[in-house]
Amino acid sequence: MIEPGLYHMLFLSAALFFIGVYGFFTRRNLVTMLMSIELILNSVNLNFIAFNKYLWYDKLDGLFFTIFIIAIAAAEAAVAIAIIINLYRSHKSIDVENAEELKY
Amino acid sequence: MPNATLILLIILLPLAGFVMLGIYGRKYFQNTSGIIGTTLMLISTVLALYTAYGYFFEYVKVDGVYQPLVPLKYTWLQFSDGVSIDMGIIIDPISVMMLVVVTFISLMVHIYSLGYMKGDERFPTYYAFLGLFTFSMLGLVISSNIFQIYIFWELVGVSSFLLIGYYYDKPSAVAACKKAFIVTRFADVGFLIGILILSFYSRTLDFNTLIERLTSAESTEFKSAVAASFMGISALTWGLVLVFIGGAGKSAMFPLHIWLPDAMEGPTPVSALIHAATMVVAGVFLVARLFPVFAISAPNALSLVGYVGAISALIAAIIACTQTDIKRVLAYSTMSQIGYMMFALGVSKYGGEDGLGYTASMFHLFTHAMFKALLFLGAGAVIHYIHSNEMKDMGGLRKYLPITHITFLIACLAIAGVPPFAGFFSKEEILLAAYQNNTAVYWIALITSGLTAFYMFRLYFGIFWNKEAHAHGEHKNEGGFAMMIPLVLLAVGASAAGFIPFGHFVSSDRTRLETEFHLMFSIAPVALGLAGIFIAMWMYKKQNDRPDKLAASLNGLYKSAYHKFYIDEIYIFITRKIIFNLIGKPAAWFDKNVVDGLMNATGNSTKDISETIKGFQSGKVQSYAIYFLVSIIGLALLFIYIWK
Amino acid sequence: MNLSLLILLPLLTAIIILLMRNAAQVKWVALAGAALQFVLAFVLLFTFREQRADGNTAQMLFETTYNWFPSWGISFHLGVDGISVAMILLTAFVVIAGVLVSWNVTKMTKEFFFLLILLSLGAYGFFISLDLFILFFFLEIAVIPKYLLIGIWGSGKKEYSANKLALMLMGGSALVLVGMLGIYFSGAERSFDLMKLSQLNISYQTQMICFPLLFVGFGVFTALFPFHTWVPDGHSSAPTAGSMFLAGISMKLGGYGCLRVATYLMPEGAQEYATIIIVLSVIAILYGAFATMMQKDLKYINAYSSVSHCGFVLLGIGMLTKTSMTGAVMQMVSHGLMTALFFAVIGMIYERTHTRQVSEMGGLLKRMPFIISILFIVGLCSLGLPGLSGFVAEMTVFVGSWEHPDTFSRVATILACLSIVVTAVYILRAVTKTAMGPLTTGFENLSDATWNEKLAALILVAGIIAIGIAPFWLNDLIRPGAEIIMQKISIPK
Amino acid sequence: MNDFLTLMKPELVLTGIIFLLLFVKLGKGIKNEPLLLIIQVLLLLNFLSGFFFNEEGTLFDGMYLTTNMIVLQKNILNLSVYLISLLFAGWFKKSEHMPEFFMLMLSALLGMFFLISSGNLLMFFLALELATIPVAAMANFDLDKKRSSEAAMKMILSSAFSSGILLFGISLVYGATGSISFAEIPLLLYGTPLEILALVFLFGAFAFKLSIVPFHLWTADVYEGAPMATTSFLSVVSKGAVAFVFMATLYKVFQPMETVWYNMLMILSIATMIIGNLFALRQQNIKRFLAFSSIAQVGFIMVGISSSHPVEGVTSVVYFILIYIFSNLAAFGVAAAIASQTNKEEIDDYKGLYKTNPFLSWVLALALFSLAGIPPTAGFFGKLFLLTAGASKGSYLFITITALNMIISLYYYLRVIRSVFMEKNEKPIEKIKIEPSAKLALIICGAAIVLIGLLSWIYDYIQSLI
Repeated sequence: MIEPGLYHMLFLSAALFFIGVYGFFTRRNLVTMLMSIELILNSVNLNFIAFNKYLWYDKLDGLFFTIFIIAIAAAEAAVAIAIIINLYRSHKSIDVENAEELKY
Repeated sequence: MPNATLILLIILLPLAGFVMLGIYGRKYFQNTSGIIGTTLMLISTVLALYTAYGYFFEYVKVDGVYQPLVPLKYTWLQFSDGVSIDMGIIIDPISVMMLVVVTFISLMVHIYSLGYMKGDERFPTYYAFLGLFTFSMLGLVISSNIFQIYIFWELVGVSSFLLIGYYYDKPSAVAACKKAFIVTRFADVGFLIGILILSFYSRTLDFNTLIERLTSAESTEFKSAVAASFMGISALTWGLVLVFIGGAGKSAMFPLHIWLPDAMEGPTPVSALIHAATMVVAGVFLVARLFPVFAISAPNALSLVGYVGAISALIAAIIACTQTDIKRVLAYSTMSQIGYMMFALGVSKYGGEDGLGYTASMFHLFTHAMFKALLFLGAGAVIHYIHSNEMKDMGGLRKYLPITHITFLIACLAIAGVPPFAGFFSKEEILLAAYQNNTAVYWIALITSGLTAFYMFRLYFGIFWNKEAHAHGEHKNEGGFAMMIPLVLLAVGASAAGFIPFGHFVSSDRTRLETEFHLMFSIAPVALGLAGIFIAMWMYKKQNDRPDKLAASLNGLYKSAYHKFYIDEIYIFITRKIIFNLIGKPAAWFDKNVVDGLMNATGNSTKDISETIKGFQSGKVQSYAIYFLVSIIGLALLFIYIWK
Repeated sequence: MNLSLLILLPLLTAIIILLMRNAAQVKWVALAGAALQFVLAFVLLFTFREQRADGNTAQMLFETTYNWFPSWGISFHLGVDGISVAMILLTAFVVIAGVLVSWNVTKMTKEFFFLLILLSLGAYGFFISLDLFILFFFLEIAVIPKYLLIGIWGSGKKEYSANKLALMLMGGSALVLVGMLGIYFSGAERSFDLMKLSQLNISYQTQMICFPLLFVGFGVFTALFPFHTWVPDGHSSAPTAGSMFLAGISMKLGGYGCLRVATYLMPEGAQEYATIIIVLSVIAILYGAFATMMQKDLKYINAYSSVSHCGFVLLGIGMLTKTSMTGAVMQMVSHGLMTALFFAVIGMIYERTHTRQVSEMGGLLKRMPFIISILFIVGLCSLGLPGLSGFVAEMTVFVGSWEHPDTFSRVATILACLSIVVTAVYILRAVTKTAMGPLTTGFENLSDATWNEKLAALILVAGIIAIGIAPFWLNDLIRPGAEIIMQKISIPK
Repeated sequence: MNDFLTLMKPELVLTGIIFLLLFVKLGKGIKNEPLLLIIQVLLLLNFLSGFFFNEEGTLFDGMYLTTNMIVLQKNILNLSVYLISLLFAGWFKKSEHMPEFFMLMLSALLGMFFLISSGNLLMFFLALELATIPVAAMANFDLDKKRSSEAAMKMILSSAFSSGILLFGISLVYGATGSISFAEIPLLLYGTPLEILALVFLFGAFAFKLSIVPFHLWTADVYEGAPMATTSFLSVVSKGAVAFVFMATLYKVFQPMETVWYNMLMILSIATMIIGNLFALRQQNIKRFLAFSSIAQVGFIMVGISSSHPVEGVTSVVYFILIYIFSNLAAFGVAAAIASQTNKEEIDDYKGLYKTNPFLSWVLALALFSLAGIPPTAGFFGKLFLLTAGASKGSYLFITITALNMIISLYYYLRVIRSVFMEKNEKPIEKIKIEPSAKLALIICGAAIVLIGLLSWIYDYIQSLI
């Protein structure tokens, strides 16, 4: 059983990032898209923590950053949800493809 | 020393007339304008005569040579050091002679028009234009600077344009004036380029300096001008030839003569003044002005002048035999006579006895002015009476127009070269000169003189004898004194002018040239002339079918001559078909479709592009994100791997 | 005198016009303003000649400099030499005539005159500015008024023409801008000041890049082939005064720019590209002339002939001799007056006959002797009749061009000379058809010119004749300037 | 403590206003009109106070820093918000949620203030989010309009995505340098691939906010869907703020990697100008039209930024943005005045506008000419200085393309002018009665457009602050 190193972490976070991106690109449901964004943010969190642990263990910036990211993510989600609800009110659906009136 | 202000007055009085009558004529001088114009003209004529007298008799010659004087010179437009257009006055035998001729004929025409143009609604305009023309012509003859002569050259052109188009509601007149202007303009381009060449090499525009520089074999200018050559011909020759082309255009030399017959659309007095006596000889005058350069430095150019003159003389004479419009006949005869003057210059040499041709040419110019003006004015009287130019409407008019008849006859005799009338003397000298220098030209000249006699008397008999006379309604008189006085005066001139010892005053090197009279030599031409006269009498004195027979017998020649050898048609083909269709139309099309098309195409293609790429803005937030990520990665790859 | 008056006066006029209540007031204010400009221009002329007579040989007179964006090396630097004075005179003539002929504009009168005056402001500013930046500033100021004038008061396919004009001119000024920046950064010290730039000589490479940019850029304004296509459409759909300003003033901006900026600052570039310029200008001259021959519409005829005539300007510049350069400026002045007058006359005829098709007119001389006499005068001027301005200018260009001994320029000059025949052809076709021949039915009771039209025409005619009869004063005015521009250029003899 | 008050003055005032609004809302005491007036006055005061007793300095050990230039930038933003509050007074008074709207807008502004004076990536990130999220909510403010909510949705989702990207970039920076303070990072940057990657990610995030092609796609949709006030806020205030900070970041933080981002700027600015212009060509809706035109404008701003000259570059960009704010607000103001009464947003509806509304037409014309860069409007000077600054790097091709783009842009601006002034219309927009405050704002904008260019001391003042 080997100790996971920086590169494992980075790989993991990258994977997480791209999973999130993939979800964001493919999912039709707005809420799911929001969730995939959370994935992206979490991958970033992982990055920060990893860097902090393996490279700059004498600093705390990464950790703080992570905390703030979580907080912001929450705020973002709150507003996003509010907007989605409003969208549902007007479009009677939370499918992203029903909201493509504005184009060209 | 002749007085500059006087000479200025000679020129400026007609201009004053033009300005005054042109601007205020219609308002204030509707009827008096004729008198005003004539008076001004009279004054300047007197002044001209006075000047001539002063120059020829009072002014002392320096060892027998008339000095060319420049009493006035003002720098008008400085190009570069040395090269400048100066407005100046040059006084030498030919310019003085021309002053006299122009003012005198112009005065005659002014007087004549008082009767001829009476009651015309644009009477003042007419006199204004006459004034403008006289001014320009006088300015031309006294020009001391080759560019100045070009300037007045253009001005006479435009005033002739205005006068030909005087009856502006007649489409034929409009066409004629356009044609006259454009053809001469075309020739003037040659003149202009000639000027440019000459001025470039002689580094001056002033006549005296230019002549002096280009005739002295050791001057640097001369050397450079001869050294530089194009197509094996020296730049100097090119320059002179081009200048001559300008002269040929104005003087209706073949093949640039086509405008002259049509120019007869103008009022007849105008034809008398411009298209017989004065403007059309401007070409001759120009060559005479530059004669030393021609004769000394570019004999080829001069011989070209000679041949062009001879050919024109002959062709014109042949055509004249077949025309039925009396003014056109006169026009062609004018062309033929100018041909005489030209080749007289052409066969002449510089200085002394060899300069006979020069003297003869100027002499003929002088006499021709008299009798040709007389002929035209006479014809005018006839037309005024008949209201037609066609010979077939005329005949037996001698009863109704006695004075006209006599004067016309005198003129005919003069031009036919019957002694002792003016034409005889001048023509003799020309033939003599030709005989001495160039036999080919001499024979052409001889034939032409015969033809001249023939067609002139064809005209004469056609008008005054031939078929029986029938009275014409309205006015019985010949148009009153106003029209008769000039006829008589000119008739006197036409009969007496020949006795002037012309060589004493005008000669190529301005020395005194004795022109003696060889009886033996002049038998041939006179005989030919008389023969022509008798043939004409035999054919046209009584109404008969001989002319038609003759015409039928030499059918081809007659037809082609009648159609003026189809030269007009050729020109029309060139302009209409080639220039308009092959250059003008394509140019316009090219501009509209290609150049402009390109400009519009750029605009439209931009629009099209923007239409085609609108798909990126699909409205799908997810595809936006995809573009986002893709371009991020693209940029990263670009800058990490490619563009370091 | 203080040159900024030339800018302040139109500015003031424009502002007052905006404050006016009714059309009549607007007209009179505009006329007064134009008249003042006229007077001012002459005052300038006389003071200038006085100064020169007093032996003031400074290159630029009445120089004034105000600080403006010093951090960019921009200064509001004004000054005139003979060339500018000539152009200013031209502008003054055209402006007053333009105001007069548009006396009975009824649609949005206030805006119309406002824009006219604004246009004149641009022109004056352009001609007196000695700083590339403000030169450019005024150059572009003049564009939008033209656009609006054509688009609002125009006729025919006006929107299209207006757009085309604005875009092509903007394209031109875009090139100018780039070239300008090129010069700006080339020198040792960054400066837009013409006088400074002319001192520090610009590197050869920069000249090779910037000269064509600047020349073509300005060339677009003065109908450099093949960028002339805005000319016919623009002129023909503009209102009378608009066409007068366009052809009379605005096309001259380009020529002046080519001279004052491109050639003056970059003599080497000029010499390198001279051949191309000459070729293009000769093409413009002949091809414009032949294209004109095919036109049916009077305005198109004059527009295309402007292309041909402005070709002479470019030819004069391209030939790079003192005389030809002088001739180019003379041609600018003469063509400005002449073409403005031509458009004015066309406008007068159009107002009466309501057609511009030559084929639909005839014998108008009977009904409107004054207008048609003016038409004759302007026609004759355009075909280069001595005694009128056109002749002087063209001859100067020819003589100047002929100073080159090499065959190429010879051929070019001869071709250019040939154009005067073609000019005669199309001018006479148009003029005789319109004026002479039997009177077209329906035109029996047309009236002759009104006082304002007469005044306008006479002012311009006076200018034309003044130059035509006494060219020496204009020559003396222009030549020194031309010599200074030429001083860095040597012609191979 | 004392310098805390002085240095953070603008932020504190804003916070004060926000809290005031909050209390008002809770107490639901005051009507819209007086409240709006109070807000306007306070904003104006905040703006004016920006000119007095400023100090330069840093707080929270370098997390927050302020200089005179930064204060000026804040002032410009503040001013534009003030103008917005004037311009859309009519709309505000009608809507019952005005206090919320202002709360959001002001907090966004607050975010931008912090953004501008952030000295640290964490601060920067927080400020950016604070500046973005409320705007998304603002975009949704036409609660009953479908388009509005769609716009908000697109805004929030794509901005969330972009902040994800941004964070990833930041994490890479942190990983590469081990620091998140702007002061330290440049000392630790060497242009390694990883750092380039990080730069690209950050650049992308900025590009998204500035709507640089190809990160611009959300812009037009959001602008069109959002209420006019939000649109103008987006197009003016947030653009300005991000441009300022973008410039600062590139110049300060990524200074060692200048060549990389210069090339990046060059490519993208050309793309931005061309695409923006090409799309603007074919727009019918005035808001969408202005959206694309503003994208093209950003392309020009980037030209200025690319000069990377600490004095000329910064000054010309700030100067341009100042002008751009007035021009764009004037255009939006006119559009809003028309839309609020006639609900007409199509350019074709503007045909014959001049007949009925000369004032609006002239203001619109001024604004568009200024955007197109036609003298004597200020836009001419702004554009010219941007170009001059950009040209100092001596890339002729780049500058030529830019200059030629000015022609395309002129084409579509003239399209509007044409329909306003030239084209006939049987039933043009009727005479519109403009709110006095809106009229005041329009006059201010018009005057500014004319004067800012001609009064060169304004430029010198900006330069003096560096």
